[in-house]
This record gives sequence, structure tokens and C-alpha cells, in this order.
Amino acid sequence: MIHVLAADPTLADFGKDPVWITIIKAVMLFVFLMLGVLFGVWFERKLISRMQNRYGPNRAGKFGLLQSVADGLKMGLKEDLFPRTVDKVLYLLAPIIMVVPAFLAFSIVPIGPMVNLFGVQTPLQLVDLPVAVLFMLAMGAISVYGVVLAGWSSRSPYALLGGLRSAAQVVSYEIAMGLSFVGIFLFAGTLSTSEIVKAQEQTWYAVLLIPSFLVYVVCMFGEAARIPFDLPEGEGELVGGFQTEYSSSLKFALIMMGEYLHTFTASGIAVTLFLGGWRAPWPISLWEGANQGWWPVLWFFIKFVLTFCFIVWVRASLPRVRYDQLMSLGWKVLIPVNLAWILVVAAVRNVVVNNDTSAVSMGLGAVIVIGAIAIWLRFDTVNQRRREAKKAQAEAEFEELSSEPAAGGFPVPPLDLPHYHGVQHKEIPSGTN
Amino acid sequence: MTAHYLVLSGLLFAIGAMGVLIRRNAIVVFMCVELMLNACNLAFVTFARQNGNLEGQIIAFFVMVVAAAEVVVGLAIIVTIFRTRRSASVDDANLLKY
Amino acid sequence: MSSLWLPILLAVPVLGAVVVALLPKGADQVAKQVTLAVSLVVLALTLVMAFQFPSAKGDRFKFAAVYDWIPSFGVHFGVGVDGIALVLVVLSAVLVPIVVLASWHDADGVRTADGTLITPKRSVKTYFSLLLVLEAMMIGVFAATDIFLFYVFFEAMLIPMYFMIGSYGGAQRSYAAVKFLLYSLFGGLLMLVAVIGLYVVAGKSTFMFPELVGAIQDPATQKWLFAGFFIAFAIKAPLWPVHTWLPDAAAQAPAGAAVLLVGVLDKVGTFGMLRFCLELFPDAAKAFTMPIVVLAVISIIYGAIVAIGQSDMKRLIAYTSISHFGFIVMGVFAMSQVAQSGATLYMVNHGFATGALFLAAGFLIARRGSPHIADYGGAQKVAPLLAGFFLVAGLAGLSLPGLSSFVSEFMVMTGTYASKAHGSGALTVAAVVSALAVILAAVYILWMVQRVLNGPTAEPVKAFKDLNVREIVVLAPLVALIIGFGFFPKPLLDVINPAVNQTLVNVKVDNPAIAEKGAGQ
Amino acid sequence: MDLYVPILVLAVLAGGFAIFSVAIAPFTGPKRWNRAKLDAYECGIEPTPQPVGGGRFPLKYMVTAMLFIVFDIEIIFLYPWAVSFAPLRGDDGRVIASGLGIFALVEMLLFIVTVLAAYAYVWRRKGLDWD
Amino acid sequence: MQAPTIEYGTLAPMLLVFGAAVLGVLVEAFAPRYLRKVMQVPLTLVSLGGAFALVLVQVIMRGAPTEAVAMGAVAVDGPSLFIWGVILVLSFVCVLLVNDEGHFVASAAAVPGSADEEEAEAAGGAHTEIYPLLLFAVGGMMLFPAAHDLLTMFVGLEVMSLPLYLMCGLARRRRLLSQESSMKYFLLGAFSSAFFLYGTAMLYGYAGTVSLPGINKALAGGALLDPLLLIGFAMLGVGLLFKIGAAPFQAWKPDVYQGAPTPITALMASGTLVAAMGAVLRVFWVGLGNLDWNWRPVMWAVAALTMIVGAVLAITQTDIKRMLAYSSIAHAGFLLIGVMATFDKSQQNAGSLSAILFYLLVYSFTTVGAFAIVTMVRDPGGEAGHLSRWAGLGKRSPLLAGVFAFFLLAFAGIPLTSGFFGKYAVFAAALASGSESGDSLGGWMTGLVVLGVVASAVAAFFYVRVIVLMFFSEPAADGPSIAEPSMGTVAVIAVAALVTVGVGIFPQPMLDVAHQAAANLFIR
Repeated sequence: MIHVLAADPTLADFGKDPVWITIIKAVMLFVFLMLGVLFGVWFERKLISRMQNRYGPNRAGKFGLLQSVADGLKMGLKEDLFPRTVDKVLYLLAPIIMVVPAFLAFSIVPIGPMVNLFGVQTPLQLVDLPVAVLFMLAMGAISVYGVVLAGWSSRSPYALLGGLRSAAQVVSYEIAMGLSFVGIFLFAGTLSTSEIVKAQEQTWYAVLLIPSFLVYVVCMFGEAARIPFDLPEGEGELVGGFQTEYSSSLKFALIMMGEYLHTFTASGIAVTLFLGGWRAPWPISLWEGANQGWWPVLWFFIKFVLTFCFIVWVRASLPRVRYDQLMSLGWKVLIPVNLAWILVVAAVRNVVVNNDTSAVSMGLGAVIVIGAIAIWLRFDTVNQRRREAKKAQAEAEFEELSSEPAAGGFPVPPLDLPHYHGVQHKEIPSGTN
Repeated sequence: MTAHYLVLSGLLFAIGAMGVLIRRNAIVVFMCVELMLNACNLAFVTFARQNGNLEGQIIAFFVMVVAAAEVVVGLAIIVTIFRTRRSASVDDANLLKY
Repeated sequence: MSSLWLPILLAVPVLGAVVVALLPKGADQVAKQVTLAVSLVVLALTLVMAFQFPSAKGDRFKFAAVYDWIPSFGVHFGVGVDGIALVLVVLSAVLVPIVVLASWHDADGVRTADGTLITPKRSVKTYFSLLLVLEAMMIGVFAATDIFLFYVFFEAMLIPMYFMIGSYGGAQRSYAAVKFLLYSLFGGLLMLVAVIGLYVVAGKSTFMFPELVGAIQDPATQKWLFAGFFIAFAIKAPLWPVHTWLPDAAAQAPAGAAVLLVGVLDKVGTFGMLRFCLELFPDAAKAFTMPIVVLAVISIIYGAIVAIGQSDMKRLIAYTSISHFGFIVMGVFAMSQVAQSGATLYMVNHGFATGALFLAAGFLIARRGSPHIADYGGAQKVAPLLAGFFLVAGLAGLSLPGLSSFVSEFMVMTGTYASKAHGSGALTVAAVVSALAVILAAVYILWMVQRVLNGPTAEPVKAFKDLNVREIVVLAPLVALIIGFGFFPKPLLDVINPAVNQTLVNVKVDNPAIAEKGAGQ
Repeated sequence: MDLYVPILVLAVLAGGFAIFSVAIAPFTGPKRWNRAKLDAYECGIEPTPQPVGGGRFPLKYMVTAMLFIVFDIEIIFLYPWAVSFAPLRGDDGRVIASGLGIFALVEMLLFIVTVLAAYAYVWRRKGLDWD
Repeated sequence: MQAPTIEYGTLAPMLLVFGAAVLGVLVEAFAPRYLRKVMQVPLTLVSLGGAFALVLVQVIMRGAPTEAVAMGAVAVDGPSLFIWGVILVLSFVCVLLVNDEGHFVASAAAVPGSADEEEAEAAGGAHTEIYPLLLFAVGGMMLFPAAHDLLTMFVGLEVMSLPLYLMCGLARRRRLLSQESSMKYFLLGAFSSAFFLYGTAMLYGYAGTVSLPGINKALAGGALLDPLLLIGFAMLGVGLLFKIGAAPFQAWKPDVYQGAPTPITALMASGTLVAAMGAVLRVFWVGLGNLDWNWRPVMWAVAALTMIVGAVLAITQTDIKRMLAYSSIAHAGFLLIGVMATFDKSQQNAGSLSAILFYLLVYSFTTVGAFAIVTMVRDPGGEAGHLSRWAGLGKRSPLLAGVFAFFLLAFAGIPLTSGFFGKYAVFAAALASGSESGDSLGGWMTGLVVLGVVASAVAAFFYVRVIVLMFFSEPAADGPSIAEPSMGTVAVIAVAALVTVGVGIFPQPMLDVAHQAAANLFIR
């Protein structure tokens, strides 16, 4: 049974607002995000401190609530440095390019159903597009330009490398992320966020499409460049990555803001696409009015904050991975698993939705499932581990034999004899012959 | 309305074509070609709107695919030649003539 | 229906060529013998066929055989001979064994008496197999009754000759070979356009000659197509001003090849004019008669004058041929039965006469290693036999009465003189002017003969040996034919005349000369 | 087109804010000129700034960029496919437009297998490894 | 929404080739190095052979099908099948050449002369990727002329071209030349495909569709002087004419032919030309058929210019491959004469279409044979490209030189070679179309044919010059060596020579096939 609420906005409900409502909504969203950043920073620092058994900011304002504001003011009052070598125009443009799309990406996140806003029935979402998710991805991709330009215009090796790394990382995870949405579209049949939320009335996609969701969660960190995937900054190795030359002042603040906004967007998308959006979770949804009026804003906000908490929690718990590990995970695990999963979902959907239980359809489904399992096994680390173990064993054997020629009848003199390579100082690593 | 887009597309195409003819760096020439392809995409999408069918937009997808493949192939070739010659100038590649 | 004579005649030399080409390396002697044998077989077959000709069936083309070759183009493998073609086929068949014998040592590398190498040793097998291929093509080109097939032979014939000149010729051989090939090819391609045009315009979906006669009515179209054919033939039968390839080619070719080149290949041009230009495009032919006759007269005079100035024997002979070809072309276009019969006869006689002259000159050159007339002198004393043959051949070249060329030249001139084909007396004037050439011919031949044979014997010439048996066997039949047909051309004319009459009927020439049958005798 | 107006409004807000922040910075902060302060940072050693036109960077990134393009394009095709895979139903559950069904499944299977073949090649040739 | 369908059976030949190409990629991925070649070669050959068999099956089972399959994206009709068959056989033959050792670099990415390269050489084996690349290119060649809309055609064009760009840069010897040719080919090729695409966009704007019959239909009722249409047609023409190397877009051909590894040159000179010509025919006859009064004068000029440029510039060449490239340009001009020879009467069209198909067949086989011979004449530094090195080859290796001379004569169109009948067929078709019209066109066509004849004669000069060099010149003391040919090369040359001789003497069977293929014309 499909229970349809009058309050559920669809794509058709958008684009009808009067201009002033549009402006009000836009301003509201803008303010929400600005405040979100300010308090998000504080919240994260506070949370992480508690996890690490310390207090965190507690000087500025009650509970240190104004800490971020103070930080912001301080940044605004610092000297605005222009390193001598930078490309001025791009150097200035980069933070702007990073922060604007970050704002825009959030505009397609539905925060609530149709509400009465100053007497106008309007969906509580800035805008919805037929290609909303694509729009979100596009905005995420534009930010990459900011990163690369920031790195490039700085004319500094660290910055350049950081920018490139960041770009490589973001684009890599963007693929996996994009693929993880395909399952949703297979179910929802649309790219519009409001309709995807509507389609999750019965079951969250996080439940239906667990693998997609897991992949998304991993990608979320990669996309937003959060620990454990905050390689672009990599202060340990790259000083500060692409933002090395943005030492202080509001430009740096903009970059930080952009990154936070990406984290928010990632959470918002997670809530919208996988966690039922603004819909009340199960026990509450039994209450008739839960999904009407302004209540859903609360549910959305709770889910949103919890997701953000999760992100912070991960930051507190996990160390940063190596860059090659990061890329390997993205390219060698997430993508193939995702592709296989998509086919499985499609095969199942084909049987279920089209009621196509013909032999061809079933057979195809079986083939795909088996193929997916095969791919999974192939990409599974167990296999690799076995192979590496074998290799290690062979190497150990070689070591043993080469160190004791008499024991195994190895027909060569020990490789470390001085006359063998000591004269030329030519290093012959063990393991070669 | 669509006329403006067409003019823009024509301009982009012309700029790309001139770039191919005038510029000497292989990478720049190559990017000019990409510019031309994107001008085509703009024209396709504009016409799709004008004609009221989706064909043009679908074509734009395919053009992107092809452009991507061209990027992959083209950069590989140019990088190889750059590594060999330490120069990506089209003029420096002048061994082939009568 | 189909007679197998001509297909067999074509197949024998081709098979022979294959056999020769496949002989093992070093079997040069065998190759020569096989070639000679094959060419003799062909000669025998041809002669048998020729003797059966008067009694053979067929209205115009006898021994006709028609097979589908490329139905989608309307192309047939159509062969058959009328009188004109027959005599030319016989000419080819006669000349080939003689040439084989004459060029017995040509590929072995030519050495002068003192042992200097003029041309290095080349593949003997290749030479003789090319020769046999060429023979097949020569027979084919005369016997083809399908215009397309004619064209194919016409063009394909170039290739063996090209290699024979280019590989086995004198010092300038590759230049000469290329010039020869390009001239002919260019003409051939123009002809190709005309051939296609003929096919398309006639709309008969066939290339068979008899069906295409009279198929084109529109005079303008006729003129265009005529031009296409005529230019090709004019190049082939070197007519001034497109003659320049011949002296080079003939001078550089080995003597044997030169004989075939001038004696047979060039006849394809005049044969083509007579057969195709006239019959397919009668109106155009009539319209163009005067310009062509003028060209022919220029050729006659020009060839003769230039010949006088030559210091190279082979070049001289080549230029005399240009003059002679002028006569033939004039005869063809005089549009009278006597003149055309004379022209046809001239084709045959010229083959024998010039062949003999080339071969005799070739033997001289083989001894001295130089084509320059000035290098000889007094050869008469050391090699009387050779000198004698040389003299007879030379006299045949200047159309001495009693030798075969005289008959034909006389027929051409009287026929042209009497021809009313062009209304006014223009042809009469042409005949009169061309008579000048008789005097010029006496100058160039006699002067050459005098310079080569008489005078004090030069030192290198003293070492000359006289003709050996092989060489006598080569020259004797030719001289015999020259003298024989000089006194008794009737057998040839009997064969030629009906065919020429048929041609004139097709051209619709209302000419009183037809009645004066055999006026030249 | 109207759908994009709100985005434009938000973009104006965000852009205005960003530009304002960048533009205001020189006026709010102090100015204390110091040569060393304006050098590019390089862990304290004499800096070697990148040349104009950008430095050379490892080819590896180019390969990644190309791979990204390839897979991104794959996604371009996957999205429309996914959206039109299932039949479109109206509010009353009636099928408005039928899905592409098994045809689409087969085609996508072929497509993905093709991409996976290229992917396997890249992998095996160490195109996905970072050293 | 109607679920789309794809006629897998009808498309099987193409799908097989693409499938094998994908399989080839997998072999590259998973097979160990020493096994790769052993696996790739049979895979390639079997797939090409199998695809050819499928084409035959299609022809035998269904006669000449005329249908637009895959939702009107691909036209499987007589000419398509004929071209497929020709391309498959040609590429099969070319694979035999590719298979030969020593043509391809061990590692394309290694800098010439570097330690990397040395290492790659020492490790043995060349890029076996060449086989899947080749299969992709062949697949593209099949798709390109069979495309029934301009988008599919564009995709086919690129699928054909991209692997070729790469393969051009893989020559083992003279790496710099090879890489340079690759880059030039790529830049110019991409440039021209941008033109093709923009032309497509304009036609889409004009007609509202990119389907060829759709465009034709729009032309039937629409304004013929619409700037969109004219720009579109002109740009589309540029893109297509570039691919066949028609003047004034011929500049790439000599460079690319010279620099590319010779087996790849052979593939380009044959397969690409065939495919591109097929596409030209389809676009101009099916798509722009109702515009013929607009494109005809342009085509006339292009054909004339192409023949003249090809023939005249070839004379000045001193490199054998460059010379063959210019010869290929001249031949493209001759083929364009055939394209001109289209007319409203379908019988005439069938005539000239079959003439072109026949010409393509005979020319491409001869050309493959000629390039196969080029691979065998070698200097220490690679193939002996310079013409002076070919002097006296007739003495050192009479058979080889003889066969090559024979191919050259076929190019020149001497009777009793296949080239003659090809030329004849095209000229005849052109004159026939001219004669039917009864208006000024007849004179123009005749003029074009005469120009073609003049160009042939000029072209004959440089062919003959090579023969002169080979046979009438003395060999140089340190002349090139003749490589001991592999079985594959011998087979290629033998096949090419057989086709050239066989068709030269008995053209009828091949003409029949071409007629049959052309009988129903392109589907519209």
C-alpha cells in the first residue's frame, strides 16, 4: 500500500514560489549554513575533546560557544599576505571558487515537506531539479577547481603537490560516490531529491541498499577530505597541502568554510538519499502528524547532526591512511564492488518490478550474481593475502638458502662475498640472481 | 533566444579553429580542438531545445565520451613525443617532409 | 560457330612464354631454342590459317570466335580477322622467329669487336619470354573484334616492349623506355575515355566492333570520340608532331625489339585508324581528312629531312619510318580504295623493309659497338654479304621499283592523287607534295649506304667478320619477301582489297576509285 | 529555467560573501612588510618557487585524470539508464511508462563488462598503483 | 516508451570484432607476457575470419538484406555488407603483416635510446596491445560506413581513428618519425572530426534529427539555402573528405603514411580508405541526396583537385611510402569521380555504386600488397624508404621487384591488372551518368573523366619511374637487404598478387558481387 501524504512535495511543486519567498528561503539557507559552520567547528572541537578526555574550547562565551566567532574575527584582523611569487588573480579566485559551489551544493537538500511560509505553501527546500543529484555532484566537482587553482597559483612545490593530490583524491572518490547513487536511482527512478525522499517512505535506502550506503559513507570522507582521508592537507608530509600559502586572513577562512560546507553537504546527502530525508524514523512515524508541518525539520536536523557526529567520531578514532592506500581503496575496491552491486540490483529489480520471471531474466540474474560474487572474491583481500603469503614464503626460503649455501645445494657462492660485488660497490639486492 | 547560444557556439568553434591553426604548442592545439568539440556540444544542446527533442542532448553525451577518449589518446601521444624531444611545439616536429 | 584458330594462336605463345619463364636458371640456350620453336609453330599455324582464309566461312571476320568475358561491361573475348588484320597477323608471325634468331645474343651482353661491353648481360629467359608475350599481344591486337579487347591488348602490349627497351637497350635505355611508355599510355588513356564514351553513347551494351559500326549518328559526338581514338593512334603510329618518342625508343631498343616496335607495334596505330577511326566515325573522319592529311604530309617531308641529318644509324632508320608512316596515314585518309589498299600493303612491306634495315644495321652495330655512321666506312670490302643485304634493305626503304615498298608507295600516291574524297583537289596537292619525299628518301638512304659501305676502310672495321649462318638465315627470308612481293603483290592485295572495300562501304565513300580495282598493279 | 532562480539567488549571496571577505581583508589587517614573510614556504630552506606556467608534475596524476574521465563518463550513462530502468508509475500506481526491462539489463551488462575489461587492463598494468 | 531492440544477429560480425577486441584487452591484462602473442594472434585472426564468415552467412541466408537495425542507428544493406567483407579480409591480411617480428616498438612510452627502451627490448616482445587496438580500429571501420545516423557515424569515425592514431606511433625503427606522424595524424584528425561534428550539429539544427534519411526528408521539403544547411554540409564534407585524404585536406596522408609502421600504413591505406569512402557515399547519397545540386560542383572541384594534387606531388617524392601516399590521394580522387556519378535514376546510381565498390576492392588489395613488399626491403636502420635505395632491386631480387612492378602497373591502371578495371568501371559510370542527363552535366562529367585520364597519365610517370629504378638502374654496392619474408608476409603478397592478377583477367565474379551489393543501393 502506498500511503500518499498531501504534504509530500514533488518536482512539480518547485519553481512556483514568488520571488520574495525564494529570496527568503535562500537567505534562510545561507544563514543556516553560516551558523552551521560557526557552530559546527565549535561542536566538532568540543566533541573531539570530550572523546579525548579534555575540555576543548571553553573561554569565549558560554561553553566556548563563541570560539568560532572569535577565530573568525581574529582571521579577519590578521595581515593579508600575498607571497611574492603567486599568481595574484587565481590566488584570490581560488577560495571563492571553493566556497561558492559548496553553498550551492546544499541547495538541493530537502529539509522539510510543504510548509506554510508567510502564507505561501512552499516546500522546505531551496530548489529541486530533475537532475538534483547530478547538480550536487557537479558543484562538488567545481570545488576541485578551487583546490587545484589554489595549489597551482601558489607557485610552491608543496602547494602544487597538495592541490594535485587533492584533485586526484576527490575525483577518485567522486566516481565511487557517483556509482553508489545508481542503486538509488534504480529504485527511485528519478534524480530529484524530493522524490527520492518520497520514495523512501516505506524503507530507507540505507537498509535496502546496504552496500551502496557503506560505499557512500566511505566516499563521504574522501569527498570531504576528512580524516582518515584528509591527505590534501597532510600537514605531516605536505605542510598544509594546497593551502600552504594561504597562511592566514579571510582567504584561509573561506577555504576552511568550504571544507566544512562539503562535510555538511555530505551529511545532508547521506540523510536525504539513504536515511529517509526529513521523514520521521519508524516509531515516531506512527504518529500521524510527524511528517507534516515543521516537525520534519527536527527529524532532519537530528539525522543531520548524528551523521556529523559520526564523521567527527571517525576523525577522533582513526589515523590518516597513506596516499597509496587511499587511492587503492577507491580504485581497486569501491569501484568494482560498486559496479557488480549495481548489476545485482538491476537484475533483482528486473525480476521484481517487471514481474519478469522468465528463464532468460532469472538466468541473467543468476549469472550476474555469480559474476558479482566472483568479482568480490577476486578483489577480496583474502586472495591477495594468500598470494602475498606465498611470495613471502618463497622469499624466506631464498634467504635461508642463500645464507647457507651448503644446506640447500644452492649452486652459487654467497651473494655477500666481497669479491662478488664489493669491489665495484655495486649493490646486488638479495632476491635477484 | 537560442540564436545567442548559436552565435556563442560559433565563436567558440572559430576561436578553437583559429587556435589550432595559429598556436604552436601541441597541448594548446589539442585544447583548442577540445574547445571546438565543446562548441559543438553547445550547438547540439541549443538545437535540442530549439527543435524540442532530446536527441541533441544525447548526442552531447556521446560527444563527451568521444572527447574523453580523444583526450586519453591525444595526451598519451603528446606526452610521449614530449619526453622524446623535450618540446611540445608542433614546429619542432619537422622530420616528415619531402 | 566459334573457330578455335585464333584462340590457339594466342595461347601458344603465352604458354611458350610461361614455359620459358619457368625454365631453371642458367638454361639460356634451352630458352632460346624453345622460343624459336614456339615462334615457328605460331608461324606455321598462321600460315596454314592464312592459306585457308579465302575459303573460310564468315562474312567479314573469318575465324571468328566470341566468348563472354565481362558481361557486366558488355565485353567479349571476340577475335576474328578480315584481310587487313590477316596480313598484319602474318606479318607479326613472320617477324617474330626472325627477331628471335636476330637477337640470339642480345641479352648475353653486347660486346664490340675489341671486347668493350656495351650492354651488360641480362636475363635471357626474361627477354625471350617477354618476346613471346609480345607476340601474343600483337596477334591479339590485330585479331580483336571487340573494341575493349583491342584496347586491352593495345595497352598491355606496352609493358613487354617497355621492359625490352628499358632492360636490354642501349645507353639511354631507361629514358627512352619511359618516354615510350608515357606517350603511349597517355594516348591510350584518352582512347579509353573515347572507348567508354562510345559504349555509353551507342547504348548497345556491347563492345563488339561489328555492332558498333554506324552506331553513333550525332556528328558532334563522333568528332569527340574520333579525336580520342585518333590521338592514341597518331601517337602510336608516330605522326608529326607526336612522333618524338620513336627515334629514342627505336635507337635505344635492341635491334630485334626495334624491328618489332617499328615493324609491328606502330602498325597498330595505322591499323586502328583504318579500322576504328574510319568505320566507327565516318562523318568525323571525313570532316577531319584534310587536317590529318596535312599532318601526314608534314610527317613525310619532316621525317625525310630530319633523317638526312642523322648521324646515328638507328635514329636515321626511325626517322625514315616516320616518313613512311606519313604515307600510310595519308593513304588511309585518302578515302579511296587504291590508296587504302596501298596503305595496308605498305604496312606489311614497311615491316619487312624496315625490319631488314634495322637488323642489318643491328648486325653492323654489334660488330662495331657504335651506332654512328661516321664510325663505319668501307664495310663493303670486309663484309660483302652484310653489305649486300644492307644495300637491298636500304633500297627497299627508298621504294626502288621492283622492291615491295615501291608498289605500296605508288598505290598510295596515285590513290591519293586521284581521290575525289575531299571534293577539291586538295588531296592531289598532298600527293604531289609527298612525292618530294621520294627524292629525299634517295638522299638519306643512298648517303647512309655510301658512308657506311664505301670509302676507305676504317681500322676497327677491318676486324669485321662477315655474316654467319644465323645472320644469313635472319636476313635472307626478309630480302626474299621484299623482292618477292615487289614483283608479285597480288596474293596480298587479293586478301586486302575486299576488306578495304568493306571499310569504304562502311564509311560510305562514294568513290569512283572503287571501281578501278587493282589500279596499282 | 525558473528552477534555477533560487540557485542564482543563493549564488549571489554566497559569492557576495566570498568576494566581500577577500576584498575586505587588506583593509582590516595591519601591514608590516617583511621580506621573508613573502617568500613561498618551504620548511625553512631557501624556497624554489615553481616557474611561471606551472611546474612539472608527475605523469601519474594525468593517468588518474584520464581514468577519472573514463569512469565519470560511464556514470553519465549509468544515470539515465538507472532512472529509466524501472517503469514509471503514477500516483495511483498505474504504469505511465514501461521500463526498459531486460533489454536494458543486458545492454548495461555488456557495457559494464566492457568497462571492466579496460579496468582490469589498467589494474594489471599497474595503472592504479601509487608508489 | 517502447523498449528498444537490437538485432544482435544482423550485427553479429561487428559485435564479434568488438567482442574479440575486449577479449584481447583481457588477454593483455591477465596472460603472462610470453603467452600474449601466442594468444592474441589466433584470437585476432579467428575473430576476423569468423566475422567474415558471419557476413557470408548473412549474405547467403538472406540475400542482400536492407534494414536499419539497432533503432535505425546502423544500416545493414548491400554496400555495408560488401564493405564489411572487404575490410575484414583486408584486416585479416594486415594482421598477418602486423604479426611479423620487428615492426613494433617494445615499449612505446620509453624514450628512444634510453635505458628503459633497452630493458624493454631485452625483455623481448613488442606491444601485443596492437592486436586489440587493431580490432577496435577494424570495428570502427565497420561501423563508420554502416552508420545510419550522423552520431553513430561520428562514433564509428572515432573508434576507427583513435586506435590508428596510437598505432601510428609504434614503429620500432625511426621512432621520432613515427611519433611525429602519430601526433600530426592525431591533431589533424581531431581537428577534422571537430568539423564533422559541427557539421552534424548544424544539420541537426536544420533537420531536427541526425538520422540520414531524416535529413534527406527535411531537405525534400525545406529551404535549400538555409545557412545552417550550407554550413553543416560544408563542414561535414570537410570532416569526411579529410578521412579519405581528398585535396585540399590531404596534407596528413604522406606524413602519416611515411612515419607509421608499414603494416599499419597498409591497414590505413586500405581499410580506412574503404571505410571512409563508404561513409562519404552514404552521407552524400542517403543524407544529402536531395541536395545534390549543391554538393555536386564542390565535389567536382574536390575530385579534380585531388587527382591533380595527388598525381603531381607524387612526382617530387623521394620516399617510397610518401609516394604511395600521394598515389593513394590520387586514387581517392578517382573514387570521387564515382561519387559524382550519382543520379536520380536508381539504375545509374547502382552502376556507379558498384563501380566504386569494385574499385575499392581492387585498389585496397593492391595497396596492401605493395606495402607488404615495402616491409621487406630493409636497410640496417629499418625499411629502405628512400627511392634511391630501390635502384637495381630487379637484379638483386627479380621476383620481389617483379611483383612490386606489377602492383605499380596495377596502380597505374594498365590493362590485365585489376587496377585497370577499377578505373574503367569508375570512368564508365561517370560518363554514363553524364550521358543520361542531357544537360550541361554531361560535359562536366566528361571533363572530369578527361582530367582523370590526364592525372592517370601523370601518375603513371612516377609508377614507371620506380620500375625504371628497380629494373633499369644498376644496384648500389651497399644496397638494402631483402628480409627473409615470414609466412605471413608471403601470404599477404601472394593474396594481393592473386587478386590483382585474377581480377585483372577475370573481373566478372567480383563485378557480380559488387553489382549485387549495389543493386538495392543504400537503404534510405
